[in-house]
Order: sequence, then C-alpha cells, then structure tokens
Amino acid sequence: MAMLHIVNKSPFERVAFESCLGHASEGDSILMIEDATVGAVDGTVFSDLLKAAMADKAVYVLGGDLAARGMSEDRIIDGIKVVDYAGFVDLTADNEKTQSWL
Amino acid sequence: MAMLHIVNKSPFERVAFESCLGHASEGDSILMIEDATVGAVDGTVFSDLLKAAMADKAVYVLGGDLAARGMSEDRIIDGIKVVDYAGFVDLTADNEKTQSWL
Amino acid sequence: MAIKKFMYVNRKAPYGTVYALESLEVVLIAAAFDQDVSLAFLDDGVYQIAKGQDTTGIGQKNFSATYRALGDYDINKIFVEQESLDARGMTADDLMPLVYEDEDDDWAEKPSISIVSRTEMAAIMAKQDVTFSF
Amino acid sequence: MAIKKFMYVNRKAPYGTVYALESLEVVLIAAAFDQDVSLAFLDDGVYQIAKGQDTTGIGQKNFSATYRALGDYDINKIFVEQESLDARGMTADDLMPLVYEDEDDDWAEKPSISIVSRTEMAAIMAKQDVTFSF
Amino acid sequence: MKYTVMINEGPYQHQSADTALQFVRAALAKGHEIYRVFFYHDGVNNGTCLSVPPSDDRQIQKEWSELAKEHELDLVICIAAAQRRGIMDESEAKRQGMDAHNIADGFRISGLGQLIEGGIQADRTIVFGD
Amino acid sequence: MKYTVMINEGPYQHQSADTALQFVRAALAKGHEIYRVFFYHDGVNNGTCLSVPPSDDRQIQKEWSELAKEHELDLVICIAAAQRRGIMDESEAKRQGMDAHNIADGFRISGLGQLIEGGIQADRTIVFGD
Repeated sequence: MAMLHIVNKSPFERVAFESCLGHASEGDSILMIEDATVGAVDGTVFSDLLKAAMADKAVYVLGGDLAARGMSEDRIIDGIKVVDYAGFVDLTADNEKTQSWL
Repeated sequence: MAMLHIVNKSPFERVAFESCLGHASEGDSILMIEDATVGAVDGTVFSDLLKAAMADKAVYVLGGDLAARGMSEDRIIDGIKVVDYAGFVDLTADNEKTQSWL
Repeated sequence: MAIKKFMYVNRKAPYGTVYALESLEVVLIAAAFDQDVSLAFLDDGVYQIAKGQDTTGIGQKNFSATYRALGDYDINKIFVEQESLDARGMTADDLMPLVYEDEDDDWAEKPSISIVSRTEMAAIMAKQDVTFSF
Repeated sequence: MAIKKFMYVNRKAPYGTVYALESLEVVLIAAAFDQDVSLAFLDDGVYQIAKGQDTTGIGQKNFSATYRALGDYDINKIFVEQESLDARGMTADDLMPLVYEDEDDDWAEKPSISIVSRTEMAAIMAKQDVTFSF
Repeated sequence: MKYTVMINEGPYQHQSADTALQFVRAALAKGHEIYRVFFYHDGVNNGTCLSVPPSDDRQIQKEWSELAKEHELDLVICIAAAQRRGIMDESEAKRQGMDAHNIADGFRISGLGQLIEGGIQADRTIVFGD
Repeated sequence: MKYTVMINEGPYQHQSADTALQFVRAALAKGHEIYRVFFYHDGVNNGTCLSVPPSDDRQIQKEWSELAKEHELDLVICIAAAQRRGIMDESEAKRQGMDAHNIADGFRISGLGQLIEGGIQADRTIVFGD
C-alpha cells in the first residue's frame, strides 16, 4: 500500500515539502516537480533533511523542471532518480495511491 | 524616509515574513494583513523573531483579518497595534513608501 | 463497488485563500456518496476550525458554522495535528467543539475531533485510498 | 518631474509561477520611462537568473535570454543576495553573466550584477521610491 | 489504469495547469485511460475560449480542447467555482440573462459530485494545484 | 495623497483582491485620490462581467464597477496579461474574430506603461498580490 507523495513547492519558500517529509511513511516514494525540483540539489540548507528521508523512502525528481531552473543533474543528491513525464505516470501506476502536497 | 512593509503570508507557511524582517530597516513599520495576521499571536514558534524586530520597528496588525482567523486581540504580542482599513491607509500615508512581501 | 477511504487534507488558513471554503463544499457533496470520509487539519489548516472566527471586518462570509454541521452529514472523523497546534500557540480548547450523534450508541453526542501526533497523522494518511489536497 | 527610484523585487523561482516572466515584461516597459531602475533577486528569485536554464522538457518558453538584453536597455543595477545563493548551494558562477556597456567609460563592458549581503540589500531597498513585488 | 485528474489552478499563473496537461498526455501515450479531468478553484479558467496568448507561447486552453477531441476526454468544470470566476456555457448565460458565454470546446460544466464519482471510479486520483 | 494600486491576483482565489478593494474604499473615504488601479497577472480576472457568485457572497467584480462609477476610478487591465487569461473588450474581440467579450463596466484595457506612469505620478504605489 505504498504512496507516492507529489511535491511542487520550493523547500526554501514554503513549509509543504518539509511537511511532506514529516508525513511520508517508510517505503513511500516522493516525487519533486515544478519549483520543488530545486530541493534535489546537494549542498543546500535543505539537503540534509532530504537525505535523512532517503534512508527509507525513494526520491525522484522531474528532470524537465530541474533543467528549466538551471540546475544540472550532476548537482543533485546521490540516489535521487531523474524521471520524465512518462516516468511520473509510471510512479503513479506503481504506487497504490498518491498525495499532493500543495 | 521610513518604509511600510506589508506582509500577507503566514510565517508558518512561507518564508516571506521572515525575509521581510530580515530586510526592514530601523524605524520602518511592518503591517500584517490577511494570513500574516496569525503571526501576531504570542507564544508561537515565530513570536520571538517578531519580538526581536520590535526593538527598533513598529508593528501593526489588521484587526479584521486577525478576528476572521479566530484569534482574539488579547492573544497578540504586547506592543503590536491593531488597525482597521482606515488605519492601514494612514500607515501608507504616514510612511514615505511601501514594500509588499508577496 | 467497495467503499473507498477518502481523505481531505487541509493545510491552509481560511479567508486568505479560497481553498478552505471550496474544500468544505467538496466535503459536503462527498457526504452523499456513502464513502469513508476523513478530514485532516494540519499546518495552517488548523485555523479553519478555530473557534471565535469573526469575519465582520473583512467583508467575507463566515463559513465556520458549516463545520459544526458535518456531524449531521455523518462526517465525524476529523483529525487535527498536535504539532501544528503547538507551533501556533494553540490547544484543543481553541478549536470549535465539533460533535456527532452516534447511532450505534443510542445517539449519544460524541466529539468528532481527534487530536493526533504527526506520527499518527502519517499512519492515518497511509491508510487512505483517495487523498484530496487543497 | 523628478526621476524616481523604482525597484523590482523578485523572490520567486521562474516557470513554477508566471511572476518571473511577467515581472520581466514590466521591467522592459519601465526602461522606456527614463526612471532610475534597480532589480533585486533574493530568496528563490535567484533562480530567475541562473545560467543554463533549459525548458525543452516542460513546454514553456525559455525567457532567460531576455535578462541578458537588460544592459541594452540601460538597466544595469541588478542586486543579488549572497545569503540567498548560499542557502541554495549556489555561487555567483551559477548566474548568467549580465553585462552592460558603460557610456561614461568609452563603452567598456561591465558587470550589471552586484552580489550584496542581506544587510546591504536592506539598505538598497530603503532608498527606493517605488517598489514593485511579484 | 484508470485516472481521475483534478486541476486547481488557472493557466499561466501556476505551472500546475501545464503539468497536469503534460501528465494527461503522457498517461494517454502509455495507454492509460483518463476517466475524467475535473477543474476546480481557479482551475476553471483553463476552460475559457477567449484566451489569446502570444503566438510563440503555449496555448493551454486550446491544447485541452484538442486533446479532448482526439481522446474523447471528459473535461468537467465545477459549476460553483465557475460562477464565482466568470466561466459560463451557453445555457447558463441564457439563464443568467448574459449576452456572452466563454466556455471552450470540449469542456462541460457540472457539479462537484463529478469529482467524487471520478475518485470512486478511477484507480488513481491525482491532484494538481498550488 | 495620490495613490496607484496594483492588483496581482484574481477574485475569490486570493484575499488580496478583497483587501485591495477594501483599501481603495478606505482611501477614498479619507479623501485621498486614487490615481489608477492597475490589474496584472491573474488580477485581470477581477474585470470579467460574467461572474455570478452566490447571492449571499460578495460580488467583487460588480463592486469594482460600482466604485469606479461613483468615484470615476481609472481601472486598467494589462492587455498582455488579459490576452493570456481570456479577458477581452469589444474591440479586441472583434480584432481576434471572437464573437464574445467579457470586460465589466468601468474597466479599460491598456499597456504596462500605465502601471509605470501610475508609479511616477502617484505619491504612493501599493501592491496587492500573493
């Protein structure tokens, strides 16, 4: 009964991403889209929190959104997987349900 | 050349209010409206930061917005002045310029 | 068709944006569908059910009384997060006393609100089938 | 009429919302009015002038090249906050090299961007007459 | 797999309107079924036919209309949200005594029950918003 | 004192549209002059005439029209933002070959220069947004 959590808010701007991390369960997946993708970058004030969550959750980032904001894939935290819209669809199919953190 | 800073975002939800406090100058005024009014309440995780800013800045809250969110005026930090829309207008007239923190 | 668990997640303050009001409108409609309905109030969403809301100063309709009617619609699983209250200097006493009449217990009036920890909220969220966020 | 100091404060990431694009559209129009124009990039606004923006994956127009044209419109006071870069793991090298030609110095090419501390940014904001926020 | 998609923001202001469109396209390309797309809050503004974006920009509203035609999508605009924001079909315009309507091809206006029913019928319900 | 007011969000979704209206009312009540109200981003949606909110709710768009009539306000909708979002006056509708327009009484559509000019002319410029 794993859940896909979809986050679209920058972790530097709103509390939504942190709230998501606080409510995702072990074995869940987290997908960063839109402005949330900047949270995938390593070496930020947010990256330690995200790395801690990766201990028992899978984390994905929508590549097109990351690139749009000028952040290249070689800057993101090790272990975060980059997906495109097709991969986004697959994640929603592979997880039994989704929750959007707006 | 004092400035009126207008904040309409909850300090628990977005970084705008904190950013405002970090950029307001000595002698400036800060007005909380809309969702930002919940930041006027004492005893929150935000109240110490606001109290520190009050050392050299005047802080106001729009009373109608505070009441709408169920927070009575006796809960707010000592020294914050409650204004109505007419008082809001006066603040924009009494300060030479305004900056909105959106 | 099997009954699904629907959760309505409310994380935003009322009146500053329309989400609280229009979320409530969905919940009222949802009541007619005989599904399993839960409401979660966390982060700034806790202000939605704060008591004493008075909108006379802002020209918007005060819709908080509608939450009190939820019990009549058999919507009585309302979860409020303790940590969200704490951060905002609030306690359970600051919330409207939302209740319902339990038909399995001689229509005794019971509280609809459960104050839960963040960990408990996470566990409740994990059990849902459909989650609507506003 | 005296020239006024106009500041455009950009605090949001591009593409996630329209504010960055439509703010830039205002700035381009503002250039025609012979006022004193400054741009501030802080908080998530620093991503607006990040280099290497590539929007091919999201179906939106890449408007970042327009920032490079600002110098041609005599808009060359662009302030970027150091603390905002630091928090996001960024440095000045991550920004587009925005430049202008200084007519008072034999059209020498000079950088338009000044990286400033939060304290300096506050002092710059305090000197403006009109502040547009997006 | 059968999807219901909810869209809570209008076009251009928030990317969620774009993302939802891209998601629906990608789901259809993979052979999934889109049971319903429900437009709520400012999302109803995706259904206006009066939008004329710059020619070098994306045409979000038109793209929905075209996608709906191609895949027989059920694009539902919430009537209560639409009334507040000024999105109107021909019959509602008549009822209100208005001489104009602005709903785009392929959209229909209906009640919130369509959202709940969509959530019940679909295997997955995805929310796009701000 | 002479004010220019900028409104960046649409009605109902964000309170800033309400707050701006209340602010303008209060400023007028105090005898100040409203030099211009400029609607940008989703703020252009305040100028639709097709909005029909519930009768017990506030009628934001109509209130602007009435206030404009009473006080001869200059309510300006940004043309570029309006085109993206589907707000159109009669002449633009004709030019675009549309058979409907939806701009409310008292609003006019013009360019961004009106915002800058407003900022230059006014003693105070106030921004309402999200």
